[in-house]
Amino acid sequence: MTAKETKQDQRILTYGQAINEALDQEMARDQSVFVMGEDIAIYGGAYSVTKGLWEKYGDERIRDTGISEGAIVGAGIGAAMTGMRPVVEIMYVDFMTLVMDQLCNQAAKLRYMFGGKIKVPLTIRTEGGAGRTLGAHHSQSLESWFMHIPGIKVVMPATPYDAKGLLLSSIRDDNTVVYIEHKMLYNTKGPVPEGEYTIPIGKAEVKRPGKDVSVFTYSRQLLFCQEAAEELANEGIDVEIVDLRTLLPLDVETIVESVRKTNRAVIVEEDTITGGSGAEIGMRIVEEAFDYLDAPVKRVAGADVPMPKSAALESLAIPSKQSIIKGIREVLQ
Amino acid sequence: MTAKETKQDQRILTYGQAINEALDQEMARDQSVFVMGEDIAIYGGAYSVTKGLWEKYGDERIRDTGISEGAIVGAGIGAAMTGMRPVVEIMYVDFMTLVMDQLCNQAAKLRYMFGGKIKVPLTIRTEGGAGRTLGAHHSQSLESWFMHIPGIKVVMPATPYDAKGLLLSSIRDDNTVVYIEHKMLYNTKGPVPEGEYTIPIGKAEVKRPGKDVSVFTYSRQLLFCQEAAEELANEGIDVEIVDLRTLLPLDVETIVESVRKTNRAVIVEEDTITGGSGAEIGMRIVEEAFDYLDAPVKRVAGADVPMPKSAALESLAIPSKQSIIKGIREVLQ
Amino acid sequence: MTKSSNKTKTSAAKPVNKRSECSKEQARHYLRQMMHIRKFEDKMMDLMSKNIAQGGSHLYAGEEAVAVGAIAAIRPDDYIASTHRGHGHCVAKGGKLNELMAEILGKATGCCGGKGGSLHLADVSTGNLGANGVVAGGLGIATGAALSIKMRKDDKVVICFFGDGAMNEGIVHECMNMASKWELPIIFLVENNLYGMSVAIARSSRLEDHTKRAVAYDMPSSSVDGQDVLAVRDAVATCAQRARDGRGPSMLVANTYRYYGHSRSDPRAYRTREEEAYWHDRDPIKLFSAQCIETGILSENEVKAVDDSTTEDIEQATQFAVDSPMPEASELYTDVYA
Amino acid sequence: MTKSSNKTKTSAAKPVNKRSECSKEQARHYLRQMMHIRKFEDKMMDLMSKNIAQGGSHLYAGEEAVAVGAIAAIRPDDYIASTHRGHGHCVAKGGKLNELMAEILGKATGCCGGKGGSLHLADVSTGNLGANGVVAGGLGIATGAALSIKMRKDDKVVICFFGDGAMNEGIVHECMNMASKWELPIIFLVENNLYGMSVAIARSSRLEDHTKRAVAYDMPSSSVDGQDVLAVRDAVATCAQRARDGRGPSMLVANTYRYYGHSRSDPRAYRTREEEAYWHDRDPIKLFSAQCIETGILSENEVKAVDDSTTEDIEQATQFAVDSPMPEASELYTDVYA
Ligand SMILES: Cc1ncc(C[n+]2csc(CCOP(=O)(O)OP(=O)(O)O)c2C)c(N)n1
Ligand SMILES: Cc1ncc(C[n+]2csc(CCOP(=O)(O)OP(=O)(O)O)c2C)c(N)n1
Ligand SMILES: [Mg+2]
Ligand SMILES: [Mg+2]
Repeated sequence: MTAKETKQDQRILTYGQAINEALDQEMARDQSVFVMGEDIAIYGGAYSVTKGLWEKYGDERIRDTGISEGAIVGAGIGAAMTGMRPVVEIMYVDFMTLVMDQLCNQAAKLRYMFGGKIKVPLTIRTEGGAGRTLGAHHSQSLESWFMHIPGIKVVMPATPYDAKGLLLSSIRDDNTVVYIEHKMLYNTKGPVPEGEYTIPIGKAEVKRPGKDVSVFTYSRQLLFCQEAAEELANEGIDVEIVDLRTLLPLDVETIVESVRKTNRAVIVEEDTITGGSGAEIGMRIVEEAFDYLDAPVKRVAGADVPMPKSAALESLAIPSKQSIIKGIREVLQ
Repeated sequence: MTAKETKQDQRILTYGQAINEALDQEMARDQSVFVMGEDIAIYGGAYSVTKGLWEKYGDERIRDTGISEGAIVGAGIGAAMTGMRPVVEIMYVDFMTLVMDQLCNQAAKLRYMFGGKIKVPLTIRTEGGAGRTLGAHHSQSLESWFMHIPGIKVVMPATPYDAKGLLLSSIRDDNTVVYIEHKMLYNTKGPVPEGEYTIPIGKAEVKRPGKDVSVFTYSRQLLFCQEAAEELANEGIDVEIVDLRTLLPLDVETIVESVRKTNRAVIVEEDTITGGSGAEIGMRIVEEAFDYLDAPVKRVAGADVPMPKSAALESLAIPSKQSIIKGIREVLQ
Repeated sequence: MTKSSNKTKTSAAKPVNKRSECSKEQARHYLRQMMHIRKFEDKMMDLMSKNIAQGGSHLYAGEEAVAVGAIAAIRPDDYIASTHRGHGHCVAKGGKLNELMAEILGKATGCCGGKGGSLHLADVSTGNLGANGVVAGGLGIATGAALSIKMRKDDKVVICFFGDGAMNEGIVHECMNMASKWELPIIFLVENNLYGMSVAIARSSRLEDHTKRAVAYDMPSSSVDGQDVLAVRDAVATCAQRARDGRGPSMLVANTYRYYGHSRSDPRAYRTREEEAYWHDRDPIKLFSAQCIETGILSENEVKAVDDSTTEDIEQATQFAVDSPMPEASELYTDVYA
Repeated sequence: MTKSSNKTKTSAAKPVNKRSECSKEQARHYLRQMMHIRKFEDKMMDLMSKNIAQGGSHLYAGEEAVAVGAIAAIRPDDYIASTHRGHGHCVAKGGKLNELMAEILGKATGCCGGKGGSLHLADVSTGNLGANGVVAGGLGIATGAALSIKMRKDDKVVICFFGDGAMNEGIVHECMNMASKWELPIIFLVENNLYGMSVAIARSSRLEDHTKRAVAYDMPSSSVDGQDVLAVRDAVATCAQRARDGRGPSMLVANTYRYYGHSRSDPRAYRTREEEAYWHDRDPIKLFSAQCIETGILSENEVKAVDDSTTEDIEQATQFAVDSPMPEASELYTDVYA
């Protein structure tokens, strides 16, 4: 089934349901797949993503753990090295801080250190981003840390369709994949084919073709970018939106192709700006398409602050339709 | 004492001795300063940096801990919140992976979360970089992770002089500072004044003025850049070298000033390239000095691989005089 | 898995210890604090369901005797480190209701200027080293504060609150080892409400009795009925004395129960309604009120007076919080650095 | 601080257990492996001092009976997870001397193609899940391998080696709790050589007897004389049987000693020369050789033959390693991804 065909299938699911379905289908298909994490069994996950799986697959394959993030990822690695395909859940990306040794020193490096003799087909599902006024420990976007770890892959889907296809690809990938969901996307809806389908890791998608300016984004910010593009379309500004979908490896080819066409680039990320993903994306554009740029690459990103609780401040700390429009206008001047 | 005056003082110390002296002087001056970490007492530290301090200050202020990195930094935070100025040591920057929650979620955010009512004057000394063929767990450069944490500062001195002055500033700073030494610098020598002096955190220094191209670097790579500049000088290429010294906050002013003068920028970092510090530095240049650039900003950086053990591969995985020269030539074309 | 029926397993759910003593003033104080907390949390639930309070809030209702009893046993200048379920600790440590309520609503008048919220609620000027959104995130902070006290030859102590679920985090192990080795003045107070979110203790650990974990650190430990405010106070007082005397840390497990679900939408499928009823029967406020009246420390009218005034206090605090302004946009970038 | 004199405190340093039995073939095998390890390490020290071997190397000399005894008790298809002090584990698990030596020298012919080195030495094809440059870095891997075994209804076991110093890492706590709760087939084998780098156990923990830590996980634990290869073998065999029978994990503390300093330049100021002499007296190879001769399992000549052949083997391996080429530059970017 090609992506094109599947998109004609008009069954509508939420982002959360799409992920749930991917897990379910892959567990049914492959006995080596199992899920492990905190409150994923009877509770069904903090954002209900694993709902119903425990009832179907039981304690053996849907494993509630203690609150021990290091052991969750560590055991995932060991199981992955010895024949299983674990999908582990870290409840908030903020708690990935507790597993950076397991992720960066172990999962990412074991294959290389052992001369290619093992593989670590582990998927780490986690969830990030702001929008629910949960404050500084439950609202971060840390993807740029993960982008900086050679040996793993980083996937951040924005739509239900991509969420399912990319999760299936992640689980089937022979490498460790950090798959980051966004808390504000779980209830968003879109068409999702019933059958299995995969989306290649490392392929961006032009979600909206345009000729005046290229906007590169991923995860929830795609929605804000789409709103901004709609508004600008009324003024005759034709925005191209590229959903990166995968941050590592980055689809530099698609990025460069778009910049060569529009000659202007805006990167929109929720991550705090300094050292964020946008820095890397921007530098790739500078390195590969400098001569095509009619304006400096522009970053619209999170403010360099811990996420404030107050709704009044939280909304200012991340990009919005307005700040994206402002950023786009800037590169068009 | 100004930096200029102190530089006339020609007492020569190694980088390691300079750090040791800073610790010693600050402990003598301020009773709230103490040092805590693994093997720092009778052993004097894995790289002998704390040698002699335990004999002088005893178990109470030079505290050997168990192998518990989380508790070392965690307890440092708690002590810093309640009136002390701890200097904790994490033996290798590779093990900072074990303290990312303490660093990013606690040290960096507590002040903000509590509305500015507390401060965390903690210094975390650690040591990174390749060059001793120690393999993937003892050779990393993870500074770009730390740069991405609003609320902390990141200092990476390259010379004995800077090492002492910046460590004194770090300890006296009311914020958490990650102070990263380089294992290949400990035995390098340079002039270090005997008295106390501080170097402002957040100020880069032009270590070599030049007019043809700006090279931005820090830590050990400064030495390679200096060698490269010498060699290119023979060909009449005049390289300006800016030692960033502090990565967070970044001295954008000095960077931009240099680019405006030379119109060409090369960033040299040991860090693996994707998502490395060079991405942020490069994007700042693009954002603030795009119109002055005669060529794309060039990054000369570490290869996107775990550090290989073999000396034959390790030297290829990081920048060298040759690769820096090549990078400089590229932007001059 | 079967839903665990923890009521039978919890050895510490004993009747209120009649021998514990307290003065009339103390009794009124404990009762007032417990009622403040309960009403604060009930109000919070109400504000959440009306969407006036946004974001997560982990409510302390049911566990009041632990915070109130524990903090009654230490001095105002002693420290506590709190948790994600921290409202009760804040109130007991002397936080102002107005500012706490405003903080949870993200208002400029909140004790953290609206930047912290429920998960980071703390008036640090009261010696509260903060709630923490990271489970077991307070352990390092508390251990370091205790180290600081010891190094400065002060005689303060630290109470480090954390949950039964937090017990499985690695940092707990590291900090207990460090505190024990260095004989730090700290009390590791486990608020054992039988579940870490949805996971019953027996589902995440083979050993259900957390007091035995202290063996690994050669640290004394005991458990206490967490529904009995005086029992908690006295148990903590013993630990605190030990700490002040320079004899090091101890662990205390307070057995208790949270009334509300973990989050607003939690159907509490992991526990039985019988278990809940059992614990509601042992409500700490009911028990203590009855005890006060029975022993004559407070009259029924006096209890009623506390009840009425605390209701009033919460109403006022709510009004204050609701009426308070949001922080100015300029506040976004303040307080990042000192 | 006074230098600790650990010899008196170590209860497990008993005389070799005379009741343990082994066949002639086994005896020769154990002796050969222990001698291989010893000579491998002595050679390594030599190569380091000549700067032929670069980078760090944590040598296993003195601890041979632990790796050899432990691995003798399990099957070739069982797993081990090793440590930063991993050469001995690799040899005992069946790694090829040539390839191990070449790996430490960073050669293309090394078991990891020269990419791993001493700190990551492992021939994973022998069931060795790897040395680890991170102290306690193998705990998660080992626990996960045991989970994998259990889920696949296999009857393998995992030996997870780690040091006394590693015991204070948080991940140890998390993994032991998990392994115990899920009754995983794993043996937590603590190589207690009295120090974590320079820090004596008593300097980093109040509790010096690590076996008591197992109480926190409701897991059986015991200690064994780590200088007695047969005692180690038998103790591990008991744990392994338990694991294979589905009765879960156990902890075994093997008391032993490392001969060399932590690093090349370590003056070993943290321990006394008397303590060192005491342990050299209880050299595992000496003890076992004497026992074999005394009980008549091997003749003096047979022991000598093993001695000679192992010397020869190490010389050959060294030659192989020294003569081997460095990896090609093109290898830099291979093996990052599967
Ligand atoms: C490190 C971390 N992991 C997971 C969570 C999500 N979480 C919040 S509260 C909680 C349960 C905590 O249980 P316990 O320590 O018993 O405290 P209780 O909520 O019962 O008071 C979990 C898993 C978190 N906040 N931090
Ligand atoms: C996480 C981490 N912290 C610190 C180190 C540095 N280090 C290497 S070996 C060692 C001592 C380990 O002691 P132990 O576990 O007893 O093993 P031993 O060396 O005695 O065999 C230390 C501190 C490390 N490699 N990893
Ligand atoms: Mg609980
Ligand atoms: Mg040891």
